[in-house]
Amino acid sequence: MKYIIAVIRPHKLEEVKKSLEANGVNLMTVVDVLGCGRQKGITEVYRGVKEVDNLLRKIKLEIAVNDEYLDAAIDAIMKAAPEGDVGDGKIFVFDMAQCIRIRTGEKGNEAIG
Amino acid sequence: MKYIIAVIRPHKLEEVKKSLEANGVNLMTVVDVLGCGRQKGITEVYRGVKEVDNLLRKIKLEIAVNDEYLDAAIDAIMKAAPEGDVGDGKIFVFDMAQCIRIRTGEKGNEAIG
Amino acid sequence: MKYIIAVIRPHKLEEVKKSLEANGVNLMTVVDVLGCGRQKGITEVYRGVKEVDNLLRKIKLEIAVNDEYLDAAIDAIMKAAPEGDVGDGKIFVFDMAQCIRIRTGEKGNEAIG
Amino acid sequence: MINAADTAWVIVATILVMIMTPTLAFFYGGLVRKKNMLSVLMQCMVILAVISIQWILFGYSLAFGPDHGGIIGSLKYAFLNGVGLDPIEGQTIPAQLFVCFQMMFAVITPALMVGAFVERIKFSGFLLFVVLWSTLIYDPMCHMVWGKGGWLFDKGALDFAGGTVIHITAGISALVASMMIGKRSGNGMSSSPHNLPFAVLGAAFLWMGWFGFNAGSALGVGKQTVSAFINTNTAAAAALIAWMALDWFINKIPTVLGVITGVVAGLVAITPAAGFVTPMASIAIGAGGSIIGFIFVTCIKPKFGYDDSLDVFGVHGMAGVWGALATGIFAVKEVGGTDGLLRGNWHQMWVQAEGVLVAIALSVVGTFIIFKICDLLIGMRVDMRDENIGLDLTQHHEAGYTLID
Amino acid sequence: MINAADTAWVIVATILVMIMTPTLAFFYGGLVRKKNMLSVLMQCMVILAVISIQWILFGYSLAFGPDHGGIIGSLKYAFLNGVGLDPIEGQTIPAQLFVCFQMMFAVITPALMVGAFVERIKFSGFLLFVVLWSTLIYDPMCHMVWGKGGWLFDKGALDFAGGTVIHITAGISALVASMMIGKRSGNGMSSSPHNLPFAVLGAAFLWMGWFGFNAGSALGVGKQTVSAFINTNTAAAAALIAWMALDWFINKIPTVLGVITGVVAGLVAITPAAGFVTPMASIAIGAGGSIIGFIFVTCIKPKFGYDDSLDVFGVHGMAGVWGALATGIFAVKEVGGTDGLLRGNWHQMWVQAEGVLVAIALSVVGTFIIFKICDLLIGMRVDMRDENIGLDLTQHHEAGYTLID
Amino acid sequence: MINAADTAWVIVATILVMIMTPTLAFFYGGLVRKKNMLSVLMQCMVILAVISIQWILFGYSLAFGPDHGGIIGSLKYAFLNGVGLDPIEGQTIPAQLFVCFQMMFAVITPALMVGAFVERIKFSGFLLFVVLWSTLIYDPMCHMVWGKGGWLFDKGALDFAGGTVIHITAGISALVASMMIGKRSGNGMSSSPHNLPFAVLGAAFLWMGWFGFNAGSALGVGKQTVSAFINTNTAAAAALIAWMALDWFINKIPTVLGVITGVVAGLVAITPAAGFVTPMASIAIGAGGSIIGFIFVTCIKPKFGYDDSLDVFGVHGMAGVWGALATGIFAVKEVGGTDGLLRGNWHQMWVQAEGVLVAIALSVVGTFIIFKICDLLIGMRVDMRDENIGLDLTQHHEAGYTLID
Ligand SMILES: Nc1ncnc2c1ncn2[C@@H]1O[C@H](COP(=O)(O)OP(=O)(O)O)[C@@H](O)[C@H]1O
Ligand SMILES: Nc1ncnc2c1ncn2[C@@H]1O[C@H](COP(=O)(O)OP(=O)(O)O)[C@@H](O)[C@H]1O
Ligand SMILES: Nc1ncnc2c1ncn2[C@@H]1O[C@H](COP(=O)(O)OP(=O)(O)O)[C@@H](O)[C@H]1O
Repeated sequence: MKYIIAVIRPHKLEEVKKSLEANGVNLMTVVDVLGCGRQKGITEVYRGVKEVDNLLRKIKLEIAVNDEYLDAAIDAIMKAAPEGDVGDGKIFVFDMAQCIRIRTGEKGNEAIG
Repeated sequence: MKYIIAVIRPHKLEEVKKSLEANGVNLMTVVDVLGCGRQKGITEVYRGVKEVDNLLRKIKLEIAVNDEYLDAAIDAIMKAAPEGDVGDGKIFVFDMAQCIRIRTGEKGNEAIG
Repeated sequence: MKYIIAVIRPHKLEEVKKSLEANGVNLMTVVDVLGCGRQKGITEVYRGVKEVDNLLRKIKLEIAVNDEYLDAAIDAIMKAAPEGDVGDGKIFVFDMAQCIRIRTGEKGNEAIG
Repeated sequence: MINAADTAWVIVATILVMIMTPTLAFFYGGLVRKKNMLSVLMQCMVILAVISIQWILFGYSLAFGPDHGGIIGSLKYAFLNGVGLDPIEGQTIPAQLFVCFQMMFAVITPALMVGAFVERIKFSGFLLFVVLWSTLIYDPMCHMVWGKGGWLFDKGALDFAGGTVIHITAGISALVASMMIGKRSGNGMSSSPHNLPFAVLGAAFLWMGWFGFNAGSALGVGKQTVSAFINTNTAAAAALIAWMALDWFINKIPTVLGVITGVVAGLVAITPAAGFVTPMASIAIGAGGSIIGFIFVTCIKPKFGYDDSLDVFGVHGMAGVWGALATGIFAVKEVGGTDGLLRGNWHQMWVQAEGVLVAIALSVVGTFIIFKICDLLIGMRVDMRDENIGLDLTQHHEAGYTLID
Repeated sequence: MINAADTAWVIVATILVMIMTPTLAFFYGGLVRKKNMLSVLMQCMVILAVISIQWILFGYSLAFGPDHGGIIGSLKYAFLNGVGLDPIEGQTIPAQLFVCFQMMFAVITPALMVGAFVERIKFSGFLLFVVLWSTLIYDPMCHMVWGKGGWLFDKGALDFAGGTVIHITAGISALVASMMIGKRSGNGMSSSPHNLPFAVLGAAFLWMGWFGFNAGSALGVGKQTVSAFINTNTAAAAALIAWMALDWFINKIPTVLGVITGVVAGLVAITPAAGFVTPMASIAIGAGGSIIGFIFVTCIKPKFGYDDSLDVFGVHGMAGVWGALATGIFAVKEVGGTDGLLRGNWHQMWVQAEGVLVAIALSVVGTFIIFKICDLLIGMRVDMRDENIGLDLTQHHEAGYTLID
Repeated sequence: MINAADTAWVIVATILVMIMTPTLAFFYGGLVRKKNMLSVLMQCMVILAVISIQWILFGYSLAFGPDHGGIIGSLKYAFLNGVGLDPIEGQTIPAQLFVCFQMMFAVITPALMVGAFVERIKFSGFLLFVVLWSTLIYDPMCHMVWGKGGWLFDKGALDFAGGTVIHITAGISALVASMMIGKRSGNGMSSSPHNLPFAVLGAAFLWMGWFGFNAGSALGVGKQTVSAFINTNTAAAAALIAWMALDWFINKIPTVLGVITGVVAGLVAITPAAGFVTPMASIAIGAGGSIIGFIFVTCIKPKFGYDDSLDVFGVHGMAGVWGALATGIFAVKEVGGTDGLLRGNWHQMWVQAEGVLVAIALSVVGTFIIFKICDLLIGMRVDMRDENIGLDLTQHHEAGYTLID
């Protein structure tokens, strides 16, 4: 079982979700985050004080998948998320030791989908 | 050392926290998230435009525990979180390589509690 | 490849970021969270009803690093984050199975930095 | 004859009272949980519309139409029939303006009750409840105190701007309704305000609007208008300070929610007295409102455990009772033509108490019956699942705020 | 001669209309995505300033200066030359106060259009567009209907507070502009309001301000002022109820966004009629405004697919057309001096229709040309990348809200 | 004799000035960090209450009571003794209304200073400071300029609505206080506004309220009232445009925070001049206010490094100085009875400068002493830990917003 954390641009969320669904991945958790990366933020100016704030709004997706779905999920993200500019984001993959569906108590592969 | 990520219904937070405390788990980090799952969202209607938004408000708990507390933590969540309807959420468990308490520099099992 | 999750005090963010940059770690994702720990919250009072709310505002940093940067990253946080009081936060470290840069498709160590 | 200056001022006062209902919505809305914010705004906005129409269709006539037994007006003025632009006898403003001014009072009274049953009421049941309540409780109450031929009016009850008619009636009915609908489930009762700044915004504009409410009740521009004005501000200020002091002494900290609650309690207390007392008396009346409110909100409510969620009973009902009685205590002839207890006029106190008792009795009995009827016909409470998800999504299919966008 | 009461009321009315533009900004701003909130506020605030200055420099003179061929005023009053503090003939308020009152109308008209092109317009292009539009469309239109010698004025077109001049002109121009600037990219069209409470706040204060807008248009305090007042409130209330009912029947749920949209549609509809009809007619006019608005917003717009983002066309343009015609239908002599269709005066209907057609024609042609010019000179739309990031950061280098702090 | 229209207008103006303090709270509150939002709202609301009471107890008497040496009034009118509902000689409104109107000025002046020490001041110290400051600085200053027998009054200093008395006094005191309390710790000085829309809301309503502030200062309805009205709006508009232009040229982008700051600077600048100049002069005065404000905010402050957090000194103090002098430059007899420099009246300039210098001197010395006293008695600054956590939680045990619910 794998756990995918993907950081994407906020306005790509809709597309990425659709793309994931097309590849059979329907379940995920979405978090509003700020990203600090190579992409330079827009310099905000408040009463002449410039703040080079390199924290940019991003969306973080967290997706638990069974091993056989891993590639499909990654492909789906890779297809929908990029714009080609710095700031497209990253995908991080983790091994997951256990997964439980709270409602039913199902565990492991059963519980993920 | 294990790291538990649990997605639950927002209004269950209080109960789950109490239940965890009862089982000796007092430390956790709480995140406001949107969940995309089997549970269908309520169709929002704005000036007649229906949006089948299947992003629902959820709460994500992140709990680092020593191995011996893992079951107690999971039990506590399983006891307090379910309503029995679709949308009760999931628990994901990870192996954690290291844990450090910033204040003291303690590491490993010491640092978790 | 390692994935660091660090929970720190909100007003330390700026300092921690600078300290990380000084150690060569420039990329991270920042999340607004509530922490439940040993630190006691300030008792909020609403029309005389006291709420001992032990959820406190914290910042969670998520940082993917190559193995050789792990110590530098941890050191940087340990240097900048503590105040010496209960509530300084924790660092959690995970093994990461894969990392992909969405823009280029680069994988593994290449993709992290 | 129409007096232009009087008319201009009453127009302005009407506008000020009109905006109180939406700002009350923010005062209340800021205090509920995020998921129920819209439902509060919706209820207040809908009351503003529905009672505006009810009033010109028949409400005004029931309240101010030719008297029936001292209790209620006839339907003679229904659809504003015969209510034109010439002044009513004894007034100097067009009759339709008097209709509008009184309309805004009829609007805000049920809106005050919203605070009692937030976060769990069913919108459809609420709607029926409001229309019935306004027609069967507010309109007669208004007639009895302010209508020509109303029996309390004839007795000489002093109620300058509606302490009895509005605040006691709403406050007591709110208590009854909150007990009948039951407590919020889960940890509803101990939840924090989702947006206190909105509540402060609401309170500030309520303070502003209240100048129209009280000084407008002079129905023209004159000395009494100015008396009502200065008393309103003074009572609000004194009440703010009093609540802050109580908070500081008893809870060890001065709070924002405390001071804005105090402001409202003080404004409620001065309402019946505004045109009858001196500024110095207003300090006592306002501070007294806060003290009474504070006791009911922080001691009596926890003791009895009813879920009058936003303290309509404590802040409007009980501070209203205090205000009605205080009017009988502090009134002085030079300001409003009548002396009170402190000037030896014991009789006035008795008249005031009578008004209070009638308002309480009518509210308790009437609200009980109306609530029961609505509950049977439509249902007044959403089910548990909807309450958990929140009224915004379940009753209106909307969310107040986006989490991401 | 200056009449003090009239002057006092028109000062207040001017203040009420002034605050409508910022509150319109909140009405609109609450409905866009978080990343574009500031751009909406900015546009409205800037219009308030720029048109205030344009108006005293030359706009007022173009609109109310000595007539040129029934179409436009001369520049005689530019820089307020010769416009002093004595009343204009036939008025009872200082001329400069009339300038201010009319100024606020000139301000809000282009601000209404903001709703059509939110979330994608370039600020610099917008600025030029507004100045040209106000000068070349609003000022002549205003002259034709309200200016001495204006040809529609001479024909006897009834437009009490600017249904034609303001709402139809703005609404039609908004449609044209929204089609020319194109749809929002991505899922812009199906995004939810980022802060509905702000939109409710805006709507509530618009309702309040509209009393100044309509009742102030009597330019004094009298019976017609009160007629306009009660009609304004009644139409808004009826429209709220009508939209809620439509929502409930057709979309199965009463919504907050629905009721506040209804309020605005009702207020728009009553604007031209406010001083000419009875309260009962206002119920029909207000409800009619909601029905028309509802049809255009929920049926016509999706069918044609233009991205008039916040429905300026449906709510202002079409409810405005309804209002202008309804004035011709429901007018009665006793209120405003003219009878309408229901009293057999077919002629008035024709005059009203003429006004509507002129407003539409001028708006379509004028907006098309002005937009094209601005687009060529500066560009009217931000590029895709900036639209994705949001106008707040890209056009103003600011963020509306902090995510963490 | 009481004039009804005058009274009606001054009542309205008083209401408008009253609402400025809470809206100022939103203007300021939107600009601080989330964790300090409530503390700002609290401070402003508490000032509104405390000074309302201080004023009727003794403040009014110190300011407008029988003169003592040209410096201060006696306590004759304490507790409003002898201050009734008949007009003061030379006025046409009830004396108690004049008390209320002036009260709101006394309220907003210390509230303006709140912007200087936000995010680090101790609530208890603040409270003592405000009461002492109001009594020892505002009341005498008010007496000297506006009180019968005040020496600046006797010299003929022009200050229509309080440029010197209010804005210079508050602005200079703010600078002193901000230096004495010290900079915010950590990255306090470079933090972004937590909710700019709230700041825009505040600015918009300040603009609205300022009509009451300036046009109300005519204390009646007449030509000068309208002059003050049009000048107020024109200066605000011109200032908005000027600041936007400066932002655009110098920082390369027009900002929302810029335009709302400009609006306030322009309103400050026109305050002393409103009833004395022409609309065209107002353009210059307003734009000048923005230029001065811009220089102090973006150049002088960073150079000297004091943490006048929300620029009370630059925007109120220095634009206030400009306004006071500009009054002496642009005044024309036809509007307000006195000619200024441009009409060759050099003397007036000197009188104006004198007023400015007195205000500065009194503010610097007085604030220094009062601050020191409060610091010694109670302490003016919270400790580091509390500052980090935020004043809302540590000073009031409340949170402005919930993060989850
Ligand atoms: N090493 C990392 N650890 C955590 N988050 C990262 C890391 N690298 C990138 N991110 C996240 O991905 C976002 C995009 O990264 P960025 O470097 O700006 O662009 P790109 O990936 O296209 O080079 C960042 O804003 C940040 O949220
Ligand atoms: N595979 C997954 N990856 C990430 N989050 C998930 C996954 N499955 C479920 N979740 C989270 O759990 C929530 C509840 O899941 P849902 O499918 O609606 O109900 P249930 O678990 O009762 O079948 C989702 O809203 C989502 O936030
Ligand atoms: N076991 C844990 N699991 C998840 N988060 C934790 C855990 N322990 C601490 N945290 C996070 O770290 C924060 C600080 O911890 P706390 O116990 O208050 O202080 P300290 O680490 O100084 O003892 C908590 O508020 C919480 O967000």
